[in-house]
Amino acid sequence: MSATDLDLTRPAASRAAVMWRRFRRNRAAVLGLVIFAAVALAALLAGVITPGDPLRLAGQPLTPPLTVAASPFGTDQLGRDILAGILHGARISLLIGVVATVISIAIGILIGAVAGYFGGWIDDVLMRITEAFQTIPSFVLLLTLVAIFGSSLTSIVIGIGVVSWTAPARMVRAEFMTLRQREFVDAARNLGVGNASIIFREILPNALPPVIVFASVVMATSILMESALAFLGLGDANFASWGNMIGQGRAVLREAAFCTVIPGVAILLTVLSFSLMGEGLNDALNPRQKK
Amino acid sequence: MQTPLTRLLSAAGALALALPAFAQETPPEVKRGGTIFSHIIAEQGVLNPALRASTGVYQITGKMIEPLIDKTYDGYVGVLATEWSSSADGKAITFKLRDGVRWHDGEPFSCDDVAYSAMNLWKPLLNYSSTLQANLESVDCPDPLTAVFNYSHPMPLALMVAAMPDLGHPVPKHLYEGTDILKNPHNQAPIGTGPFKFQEYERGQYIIAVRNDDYWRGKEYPYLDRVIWRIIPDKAAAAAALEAGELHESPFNGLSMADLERLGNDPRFDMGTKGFENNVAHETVEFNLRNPILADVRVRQAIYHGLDTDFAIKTIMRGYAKPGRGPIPSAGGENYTDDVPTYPYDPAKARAMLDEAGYPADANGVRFKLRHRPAPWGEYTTLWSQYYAQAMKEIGIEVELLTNDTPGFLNGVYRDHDFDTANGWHQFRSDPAVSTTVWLRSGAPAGTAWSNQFGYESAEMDSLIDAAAEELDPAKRADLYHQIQRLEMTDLPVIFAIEHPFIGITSKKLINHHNTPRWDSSSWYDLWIDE
Amino acid sequence: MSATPILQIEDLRISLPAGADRPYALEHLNLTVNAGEIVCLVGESGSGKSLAANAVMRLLPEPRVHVSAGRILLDGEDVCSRSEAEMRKLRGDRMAMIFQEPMTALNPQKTVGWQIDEVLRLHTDLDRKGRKARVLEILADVHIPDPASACNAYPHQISGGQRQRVMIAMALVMNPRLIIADEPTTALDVTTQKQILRLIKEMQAKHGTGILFITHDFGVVAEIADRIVVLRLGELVESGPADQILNRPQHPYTRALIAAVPALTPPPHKPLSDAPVVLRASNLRKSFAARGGLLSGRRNAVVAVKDLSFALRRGETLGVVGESGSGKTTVSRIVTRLLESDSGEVMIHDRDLIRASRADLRSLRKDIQMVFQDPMASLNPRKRVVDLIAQGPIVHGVPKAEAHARARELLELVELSPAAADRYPHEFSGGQRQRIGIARAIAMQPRVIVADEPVSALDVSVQAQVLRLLADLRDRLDLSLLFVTHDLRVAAQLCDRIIVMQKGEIVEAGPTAEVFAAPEHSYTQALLSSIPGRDWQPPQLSVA
Amino acid sequence: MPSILVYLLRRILQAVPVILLIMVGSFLLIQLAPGDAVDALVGDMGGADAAFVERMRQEYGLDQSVLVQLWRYLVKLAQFDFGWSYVYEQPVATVLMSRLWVTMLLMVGALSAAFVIGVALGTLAARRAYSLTDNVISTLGLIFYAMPSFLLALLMILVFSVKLGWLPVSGIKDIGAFHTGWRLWVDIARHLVMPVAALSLIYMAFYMRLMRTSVLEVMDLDFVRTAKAKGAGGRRLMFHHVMRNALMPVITLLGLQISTVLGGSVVIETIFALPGVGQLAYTSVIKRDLNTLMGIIFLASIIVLVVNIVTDMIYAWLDPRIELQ
Repeated sequence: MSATDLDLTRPAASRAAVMWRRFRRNRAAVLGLVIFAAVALAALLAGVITPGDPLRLAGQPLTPPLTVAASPFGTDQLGRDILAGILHGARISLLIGVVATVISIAIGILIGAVAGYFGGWIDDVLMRITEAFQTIPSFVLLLTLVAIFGSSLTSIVIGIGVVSWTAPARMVRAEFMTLRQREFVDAARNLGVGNASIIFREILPNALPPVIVFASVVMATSILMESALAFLGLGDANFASWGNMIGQGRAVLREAAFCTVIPGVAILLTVLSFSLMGEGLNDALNPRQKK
Repeated sequence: MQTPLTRLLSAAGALALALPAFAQETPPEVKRGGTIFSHIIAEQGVLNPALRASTGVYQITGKMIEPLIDKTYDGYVGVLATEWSSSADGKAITFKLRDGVRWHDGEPFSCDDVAYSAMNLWKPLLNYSSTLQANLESVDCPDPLTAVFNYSHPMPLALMVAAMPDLGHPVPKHLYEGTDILKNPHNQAPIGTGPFKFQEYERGQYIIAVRNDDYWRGKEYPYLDRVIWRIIPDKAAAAAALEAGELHESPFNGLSMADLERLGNDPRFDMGTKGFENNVAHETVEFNLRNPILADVRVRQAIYHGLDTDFAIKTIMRGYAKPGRGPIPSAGGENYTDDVPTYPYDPAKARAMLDEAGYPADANGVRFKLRHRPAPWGEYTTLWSQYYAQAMKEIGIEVELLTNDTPGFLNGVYRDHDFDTANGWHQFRSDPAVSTTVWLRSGAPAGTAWSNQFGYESAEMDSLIDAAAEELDPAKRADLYHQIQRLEMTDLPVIFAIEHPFIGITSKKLINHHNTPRWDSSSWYDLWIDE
Repeated sequence: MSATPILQIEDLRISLPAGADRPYALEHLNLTVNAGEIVCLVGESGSGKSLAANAVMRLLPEPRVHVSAGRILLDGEDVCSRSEAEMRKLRGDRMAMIFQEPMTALNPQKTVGWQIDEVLRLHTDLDRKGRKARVLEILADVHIPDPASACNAYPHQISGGQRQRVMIAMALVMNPRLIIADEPTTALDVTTQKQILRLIKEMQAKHGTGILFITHDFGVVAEIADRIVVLRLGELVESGPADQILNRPQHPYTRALIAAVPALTPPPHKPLSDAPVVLRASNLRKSFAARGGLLSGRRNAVVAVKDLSFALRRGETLGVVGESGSGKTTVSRIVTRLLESDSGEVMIHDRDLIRASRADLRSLRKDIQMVFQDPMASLNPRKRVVDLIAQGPIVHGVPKAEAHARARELLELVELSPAAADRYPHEFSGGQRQRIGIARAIAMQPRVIVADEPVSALDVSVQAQVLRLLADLRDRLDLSLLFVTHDLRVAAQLCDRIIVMQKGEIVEAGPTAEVFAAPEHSYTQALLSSIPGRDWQPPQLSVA
Repeated sequence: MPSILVYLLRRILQAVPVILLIMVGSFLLIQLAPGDAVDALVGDMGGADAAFVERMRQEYGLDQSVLVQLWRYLVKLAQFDFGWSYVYEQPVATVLMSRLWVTMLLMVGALSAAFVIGVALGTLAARRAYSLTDNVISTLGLIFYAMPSFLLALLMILVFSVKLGWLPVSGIKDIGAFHTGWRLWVDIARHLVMPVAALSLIYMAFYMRLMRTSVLEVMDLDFVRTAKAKGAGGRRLMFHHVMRNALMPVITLLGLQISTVLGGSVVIETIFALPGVGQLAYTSVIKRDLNTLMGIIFLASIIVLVVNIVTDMIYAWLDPRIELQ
């Protein structure tokens, strides 16, 4: 029969290649990738372009941008170089974005997967806990955590992760509740595959794409949350972070708006790049959503 | 014992003379009426200066509740008291009270109110006053207008007088007696004798006080109809409000330095430190001597040499400050001296001293690391802590900043002593004995804020402090304080790096503003608005 | 009847967007529908039959998919040149459409009455009262029992058959010249399907409407078609009067399609009564309680299976037949213990599957494997074929290399190229995927295979191949088959014995041939008489 | 009618354990923070002596063990007594009530603006999918989303208050003007324009994007094709068939985000000096005003509960398939 022998002439394109092709089709996503690459490059090369401690005195305080060659973005009220702050701050922002996201997604996956897969009372208990976390305004909870553990970068990152897991958890749970009814899960159970293996090896890879897309949202919110904390003066003062720069630049907003606007634009672009890439990832990973 | 008494009496007399003089000085075209909008940065839970001694409280209650004595540029003048004197042994201080003063509810003011306030509020409930009045045994009222304070140990009259503007506010006995004082509703709706009467407190928004038509200084006072304080915690918002004409004045660094300087150049505003002389504070670097590195005085001195206070004054305080010379600020009057050891900025020397102390730099240029707790008291302290960290890096000390909120900071520093260095403010309260020397004396229980967190123990310092507290002769007293200053600048448990008054900004429409050294805490009876 | 046909499609071509697997969805389509005529457009998936229907209504997802050549004439007027506004006036008025899945085709948020009323509001000047009267009238026309209350019902509150009646009412309410019915009975149970087909014929006779009826099912075609047009991959292969196409098809494709239609003649009864029983289920019972905790209120439990017993002998195929809601799928899940039953036992070789411990269950699972309905959903899309097939043996301790080698052999057994091993499921067609599913089941070397509607998602021609493969493997490997299906034709072809289920109970059981020849229970009789085209005996055709 | 009451009662009973979990959890969590209300008070006053500190701890009951404090708190809470605010020296209920309306106005304003504009623009973008309009709207949405709200707030103050003088800088009303009646409300509205805009922008972006996707999805559904086949089109199709269905995920999101909005108001209220619950929450945390913070969390729980019930009811109203149970 002709149908039994499939036409295997078509070379099976690798998954990555297919996804890249779909991603690339979204021009905005490519723009996002470019911005993100620029931010990543800035983080990577911060030590090369602006060597030394970005917090050290680099020139006359409040030098406006484009007036002194050594500090093309100007200096803040303690004479710290803003360009150095932006470049080194990229490290902090990316670090916060990535680590906080990994934490929140990891917690979210664990809780969502267990709740969604097992259902019943386990689901009830986990969902009550999730609701409790969701009920307390996350920023207020974050403020409390920072009050408890201090404004160190570590506690801020963990804090952001801990207050942002509920949305991924609900999302993973919903995915699991749908996927656990799919026949391939029954098929695996029918083969005698254990629960843990079904959760993490069978269902999770299928539940991941929307979560990965959502991760770009979490990453963006993480950066915004850190900057809001720093804006209130609760950032970690040991590092040049964009939030810290805005928080302090605010005091000289009228006199030297560039101290606020430059890091503000940096945040805006970075968050924008995450969202744009998120859209592209959505195209790449969930092609059925867009015909 | 005669000299101080005479001088103080004459000061009181001067007020009596000054009163008509003031009236004459006031231009004839004084305009009556109008409302003043003043900025207050923090919400006040309690509007009772006999329960809460802080400028935030005085700023509001000063208009409604008057002290026994106030401080002017001409010295201490009587407000609710007219004369004061001390017994020879210094154990009894007598106040003559002003006649014809009535509380806002119409009841007459008398010695009963003073005695009640002193025994039931000042001594047990008022912060700092508890220390000041620790030895107060009773207050006698030989007649309704005479109050005699009896002490078990000698109480220097100068100390008592200097403390009274802040810690000497009587409240009406008839409204407090028999109630739970801390929950008395008048703590939020004060009844006083001042030129303005409390009208309304809208939480988080504003407080309104209106003219007291029955003010003891005469029917012509006050000139204003109304004072409204707007609560704006955000400095940038306050700056914009001031600029938009929604505020007339913002005291106590209520705006950021940048905005103060910018608006100071605006012809519509007066900006400066005038009127804040009584509220001087130090930016500090505080050491934990329990750390063996910092226990070495050479290290502490080297750190002082590593600090470019002039740079910090210029960038952080925009020049509105001067280098500190120990625990007593230059505003401290006769108790102040500048004859003390100093540690000018000299990073090379600082490095050499650190080398000598046995802390050479490693391959990365780092000698040792310090965990630093910056106080969250706003712009100055935050920037100063960051400057400190930068400056230390230059001399090879790595500083890690451990940022916390107020309770976290106070706990870390004062209760747990979990810090190597810290920075914050120290506010000078008229006399070193009120709150300054407590800081340097050993033996305070752990956990009390602004008590010796350094682990600094010096028998010499302790005995100097104790002696000064009971010394009745002003000259000898001053000399003891000079010794204390010198000893502190030698032992250096804390660096009083920069001395700065507060800065205020005021619309030029206000006439007679900032005409006393604690103007924003004063009653504003002579303030008027030209519009 | 008027001289001009109601619908004339001339040389129609529909273009697909660049990058699709072919440039045109449809080419050179010629078709005529006259008044009072039912024209069946027949084809398998991908033939372009639905696009043709949408093109007539001008409901193609333009501009990506669009008519690029040809004409569509409605009553002699070209539809393609109309503006969108003019089209809106035509749609629902002069031509109407009935869709496959009445549940999704009706707006869930609006009442039935509102949705029919909307047509009247769009196309008539009737006042509220007049419209209401007309809605009730048309609902009565399509034999909705209580039109007044049906009016206020939401789509989810009425049965599937009723919903399709509502759809028909909505299509008929303006007495259109043309109705396009796109697989209108595919989603329905046979008994309902029969009623709906009867209704369509009745309405058509009454109003003289022209109907373009799209279907893949030759049984349905035999039931109602006047004329037939057969499509394959966008091309018209054959058209003509029903009798001619059904009984004397010319084109090889048509012939193959018709040959693949399972005949209603059951296989001869195999004497199996002496073969050992491999699986014995007794007194199975399952009810579904509404989910809820302490505070969330109770709902009455729904009994899905009550007191069910049967035995399956070695080498035997036992069919479980029933309509939706009969509990047949629940049976397949309980027997494999994918669902916990409330009581009863399932004995496989003297071991009770229902009460087996975790460890025992694991080893028991080897003996009873399953083939699932949806070949897409039952294969994990993230796993390669070889991993899918080898997964079971690996879980049960077979070394990975050995399991993989065996998996590749199995691919051959199910007539797939060994090269398929390293591909992912989405690269295969539906029939191929089902073969992979079968290979996965066989890899465990089970005694019993439970097949839950394994061919219902497949095209007719593929269906036949998969059924043949199953029968073949059963015989070669001496397997027993529990075959769950709603399709009596399929059951007739494969099963030695059948159980007919209704509402969780067995109403009739026996050798397939006997049940088909002389059904005893009235429900079985109804089922059998509802099989579409049961009077049409597909011709014995030789397929090239 | 009684069935809806039974439903409400059941929802409230279901919420009790969650709220209890929240309250106990938060109480214990806050206790982990270093320092207490008295420390904060002392910090505010610029210092106090040991005797004063001890006296205040006793007064506030902070000298007791955590479990005793928790038990006392829960007993009071059961009688709907939220305790005493250490910072404001008032009953917590009074403190909350005087600020709740500001936050409610801010939140309701921001969410309705975000919802209405977001849904409208999202629908428009979906109707003109992949056109220039869509690109402009989608790009705007992304920028709105990426714009830190405080940065926007600062820029708006600079432009609209300082440069143009159109809108008041801060506060909830014109203090000292003593407006009454409708003038007061106009005044309040003027004060809320910028805070509402700053707070709503990110949610507007959320709803816009979600609505666009949702409309596109619904437009692909069968019943929309049915409606088209009936001859419906244009606005009628959008309004009756597409939007109502497409709104469902947006409403779900709205319900889920309510507490996030409350959190977002912290920064906005601080910048615009609005005397609301957000600012209060921030102050309560840094001043360890335990009772007030607990009161806010309780209030947030109630708001979330109410909003969830309301969204479920809207859901049931929009989709007759869903029964309230």
